[in-house]
Amino acid sequence: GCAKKESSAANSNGKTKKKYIISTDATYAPFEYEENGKYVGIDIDLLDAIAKLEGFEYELKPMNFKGIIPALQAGQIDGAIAGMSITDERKKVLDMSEGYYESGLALVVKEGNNTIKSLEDLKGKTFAVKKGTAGAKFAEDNKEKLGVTIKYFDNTPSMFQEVKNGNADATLEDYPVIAYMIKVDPNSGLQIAGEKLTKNYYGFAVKKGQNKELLDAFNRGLKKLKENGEYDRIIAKYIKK
Amino acid sequence: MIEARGIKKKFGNLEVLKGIDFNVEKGEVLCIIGPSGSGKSTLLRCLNRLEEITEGTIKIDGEDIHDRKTDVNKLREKLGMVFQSFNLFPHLNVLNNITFAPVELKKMDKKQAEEKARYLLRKVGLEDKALVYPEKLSGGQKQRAAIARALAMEPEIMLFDEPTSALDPEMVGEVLQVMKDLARDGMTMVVVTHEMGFAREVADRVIFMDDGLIIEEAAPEQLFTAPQNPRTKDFLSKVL
Amino acid sequence: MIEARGIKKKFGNLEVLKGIDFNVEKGEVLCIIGPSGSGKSTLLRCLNRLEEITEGTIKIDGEDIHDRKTDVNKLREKLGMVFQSFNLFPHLNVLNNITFAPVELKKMDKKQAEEKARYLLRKVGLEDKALVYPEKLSGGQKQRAAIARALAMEPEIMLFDEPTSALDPEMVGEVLQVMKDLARDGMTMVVVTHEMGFAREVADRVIFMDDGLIIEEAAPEQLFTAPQNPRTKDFLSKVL
Amino acid sequence: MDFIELFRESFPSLLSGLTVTLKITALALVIATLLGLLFGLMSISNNKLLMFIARIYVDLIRGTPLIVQAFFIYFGLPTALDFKINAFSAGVAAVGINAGAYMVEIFRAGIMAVDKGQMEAARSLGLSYRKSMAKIILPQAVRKMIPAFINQFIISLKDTSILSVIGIRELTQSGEIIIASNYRAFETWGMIGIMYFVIIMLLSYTARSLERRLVI
Amino acid sequence: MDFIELFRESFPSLLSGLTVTLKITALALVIATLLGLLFGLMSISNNKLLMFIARIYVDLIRGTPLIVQAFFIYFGLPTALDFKINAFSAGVAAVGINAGAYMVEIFRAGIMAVDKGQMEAARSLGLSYRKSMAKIILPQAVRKMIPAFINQFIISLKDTSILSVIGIRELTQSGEIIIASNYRAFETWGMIGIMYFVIIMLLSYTARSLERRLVI
Ligand SMILES: Nc1ncnc2c1ncn2[C@@H]1O[C@H](COP(=O)(O)OP(=O)(O)OP(=O)(O)O)[C@@H](O)[C@H]1O
Ligand SMILES: Nc1ncnc2c1ncn2[C@@H]1O[C@H](COP(=O)(O)OP(=O)(O)OP(=O)(O)O)[C@@H](O)[C@H]1O
Ligand SMILES: [Mg+2]
Ligand SMILES: [Mg+2]
Repeated sequence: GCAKKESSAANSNGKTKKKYIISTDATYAPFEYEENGKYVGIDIDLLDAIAKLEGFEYELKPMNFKGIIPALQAGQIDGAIAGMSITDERKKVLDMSEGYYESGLALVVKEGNNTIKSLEDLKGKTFAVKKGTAGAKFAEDNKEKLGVTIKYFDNTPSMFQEVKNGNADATLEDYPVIAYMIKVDPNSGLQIAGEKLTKNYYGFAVKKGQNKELLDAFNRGLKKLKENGEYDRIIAKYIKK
Repeated sequence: MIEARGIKKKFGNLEVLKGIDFNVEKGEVLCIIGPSGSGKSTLLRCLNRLEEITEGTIKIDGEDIHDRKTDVNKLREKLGMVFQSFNLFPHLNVLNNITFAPVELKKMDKKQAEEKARYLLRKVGLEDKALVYPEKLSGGQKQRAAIARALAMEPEIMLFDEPTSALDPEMVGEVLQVMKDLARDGMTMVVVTHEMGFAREVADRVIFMDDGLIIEEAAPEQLFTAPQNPRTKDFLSKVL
Repeated sequence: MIEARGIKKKFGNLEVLKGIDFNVEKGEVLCIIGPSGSGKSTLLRCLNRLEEITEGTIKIDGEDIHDRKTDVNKLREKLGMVFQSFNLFPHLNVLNNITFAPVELKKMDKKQAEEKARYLLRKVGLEDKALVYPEKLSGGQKQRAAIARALAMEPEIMLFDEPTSALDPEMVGEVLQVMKDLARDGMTMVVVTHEMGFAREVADRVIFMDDGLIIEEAAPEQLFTAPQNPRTKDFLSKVL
Repeated sequence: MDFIELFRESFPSLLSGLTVTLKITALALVIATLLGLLFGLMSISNNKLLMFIARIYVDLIRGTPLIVQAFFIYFGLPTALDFKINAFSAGVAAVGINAGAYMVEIFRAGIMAVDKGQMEAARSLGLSYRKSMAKIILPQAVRKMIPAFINQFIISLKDTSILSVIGIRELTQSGEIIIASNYRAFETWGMIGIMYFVIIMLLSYTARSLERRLVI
Repeated sequence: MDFIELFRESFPSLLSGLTVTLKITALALVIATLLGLLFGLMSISNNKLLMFIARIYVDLIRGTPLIVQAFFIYFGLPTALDFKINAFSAGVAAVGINAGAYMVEIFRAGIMAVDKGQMEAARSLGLSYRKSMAKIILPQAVRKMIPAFINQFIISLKDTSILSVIGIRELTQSGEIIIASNYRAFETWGMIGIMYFVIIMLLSYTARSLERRLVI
């Protein structure tokens, strides 16, 4: 759509900085969330640093996660950085960057529940997952094998509450997200069971076949950040090892 | 039979009845006339406690009806009421309109109640309309059915509130005829009406009300031909 | 002035007017009587095209009013209409009810229209009610205001559809008086009414309708004292 | 993947979502009708306290979003009172209590639309208030309520989609799950739209013909 | 973190969400009123085609969920017709067009509730249909419509929360963002509930007093 036209118009006039509309979720700490009225988080800081390095401007447009991919497809936004795992399904409709963060799924249970330590302990139990996430995909893939029931939720707080209230036995959440939460919220009532279950990467996304320039800029910038140590500084700011 | 003493009725600050006394004897027909807003309907409605009175007493067969101990539903079984706007139950056919209360209240069996209803319908000239719904009836037919409905409870007294005011003129006669027949059969009746001809012909006594008070009370012949009070004269000059 | 020939009117399959002919001369008062449902209102409403006719012609001042070329709004300015249910505009006070149409349509200036309205209100005896809203008026006052509203457009003909049927009996007289005054001033009037006294006193001619047809047409004295048709006789026996 | 295939793959899942939606809506409306009747009668009673309680119920429920109510019933109450409720029951309760508040007003309007003379006539015959209400007023009121009731049915049907926040997999939620795995938002939303549309049209046409037949 | 602090921190953000909610609702209702008036008049006209168009609009919009409509306006239309629309405008349009369909019925009911005699009296005086409608019928209809209009206002106010899917940060979405950073779901939802409640109560009491003053 028009987003493309706008950026190509800027292209022919090499001097003006290109301005992109980039979407994020805003409900996904520590990658993107709000603090004192400003959007912060790993994704936001990375994007900002890369934009400075690569010389483009962006307008941040937080939206409900389930609107992001349709918005990309419709050309309402140029790119998205929202803790979005790189998967084969997504790569069918989106072009995604190199992975910028290694993530993976953690098994989360109610605090004090020490009967569940690994996947095998979950036979016949109930999973709460957030729809459209890698966790949901993982649960679906293991549904048959483990004989679990899956309950889908709209947002993370409901999903966690479900486990706290004992209506579901476990939930799956991206490891860094849940680790962060348990750390900052002493009343979370949740704990991580066992080790990381999977390994995957978050990527920056643009509409398939469009905005290659932006995608390239992201990849280039990311590489520079990793080289100059800025990347580690940003991660350390949010996740203290 | 009815003995009303010092009845006052207020709606909020508005005093609508300002001290009314009257009697009705068994078998008597009492007509109440008077200008709009004078309190005729309110007075009638106090008799079966559709309105509570503010002061005074009303005794029916010696029983103080506005007493706390009086069972208002039992009282109302004794008093049949006919409204200006008929108020037939639109979701029941004519027969069921009539049998509904007897079956519910007198525990009459359905069959017996229907026989009774058909007898009453014959009496008011509606035997062929038993299974028809009210909306299909003309105004005059509706009012006759409403009278039959009230009679089905075998009331001792019938109250009529302008029973012909909502009717087309050519239907007034048929309803008045039914009322005349009732009076002839000895029913005790209190009738609020604008039909001076009827009052003159059927009433034993006529009361003229204005502004919440009984202004004049007399036999019809006297009240219509030689009204004593100037307000009665003025009213009669307008409506006759 | 009005010349109606072979008027038929159907609502769907129901033929309500079955072929009506009549004339009204300038300055004449024509009363239409007849039982409920006989088509009196429908006939009156055809005269100002509130209903379209199915067959026939109606000419007013020689102009075929149901013609496509006739401007229906211009036509209606010539014809004042008074309804049974008054139909005053509840959101306007009496004065504005009266001035509304002249100001909108005759481009009369507000001031002049108000003077006119006050003159008319005096004529119908409501000079003190100019700034009152309709809900505060009694039925008789409402109807007199409605007559003043119709007169404000200076119609050549006034149509009345049972103007006193919705009134309490003691208010009938005041409205009929206004209508009598109008007739005396030479207004051409067509009046559907159940007030036989009025018809007798004021009408130049009376039409008796039944079942969509004119059954009898005569001077009032003749029609009321010596009706020719048995249906007329029967109707009159019920309402007189 | 062409549309036919997409349809074949997602239809069973959407259909089961639709079934959940319809089940919840139907049960919720039974509750709503009972609540509406109860509080509706309270709101027209002469007892100030009963009137006040009914007023509070209506104001409180109409004044807050369904999503908050659903959270409260599913997560809040069980935590506070230490009991367990399954999502389906909580969903039915939330939608039912929510629609109930609107039903109060619908019942009230329906009863008030019955001519006052009907109650007076019934009482004059010696019938008790309760019997007059049950056998004379309500049968007439119910007929007048049909259009408003159907409106509420439609609203509740759509509101059910909010229950995805407590993990109920109704029609909208089923659709979103499908979209989350195949990213075919437009076609899938299209199918969902049509399903809602068909149900709602069926409802509103049945209602209209019912209304015509019942006009007495 | 105690509640006072939580309140102090999240209140400004919730308030700005509320402002967005109110802005969208207000603008949308202006659109809805215009659409409702236009299609409402069409639906009572004698022209079968106009009636049919109005019927289609009402059925189609009432028959599909707002979320589908919002997606369509924000994502679908711009792609199909190749233009760009910002989320705020799309949100206003979606809620406006949605509420418009209900407003059609509200206008229709309001106009039909005005006594037929009013139109006849106006026409009899020689006023055109248009003028009679504008100056005689509508002023009376509008008064009768107040309760239904306020109901719609409340519904649209709450419906606005659905617009988070197209990235609008209204009250509910603000709340979710806050919860995502402080994990205090109950207190935050409580505050949101109260904010909705206060606005809705203000609305409905203003409406009731307005209604009382306008009863003519
Ligand atoms: N429920 C009520 N609340 C307040 N005022 C009332 C009520 N019922 C009647 N009134 C007032 O009481 C007065 C008497 O009314 P009532 O109906 O008894 O008069 P009426 O003589 O029957 O008149 P009409 O001939 O018009 O029927 C009127 O001023 C009326 O406005
Ligand atoms: N708009 C309409 N649609 C269908 N039928 C109608 C309509 N208006 C009137 N009718 C029918 O036409 C017939 C004549 O009605 P009309 O109102 O002209 O009678 P009327 O003589 O004025 O009676 P009344 O004395 O009761 O006013 C009646 O059977 C009536 O039901
Ligand atoms: Mg009365
Ligand atoms: Mg008529």
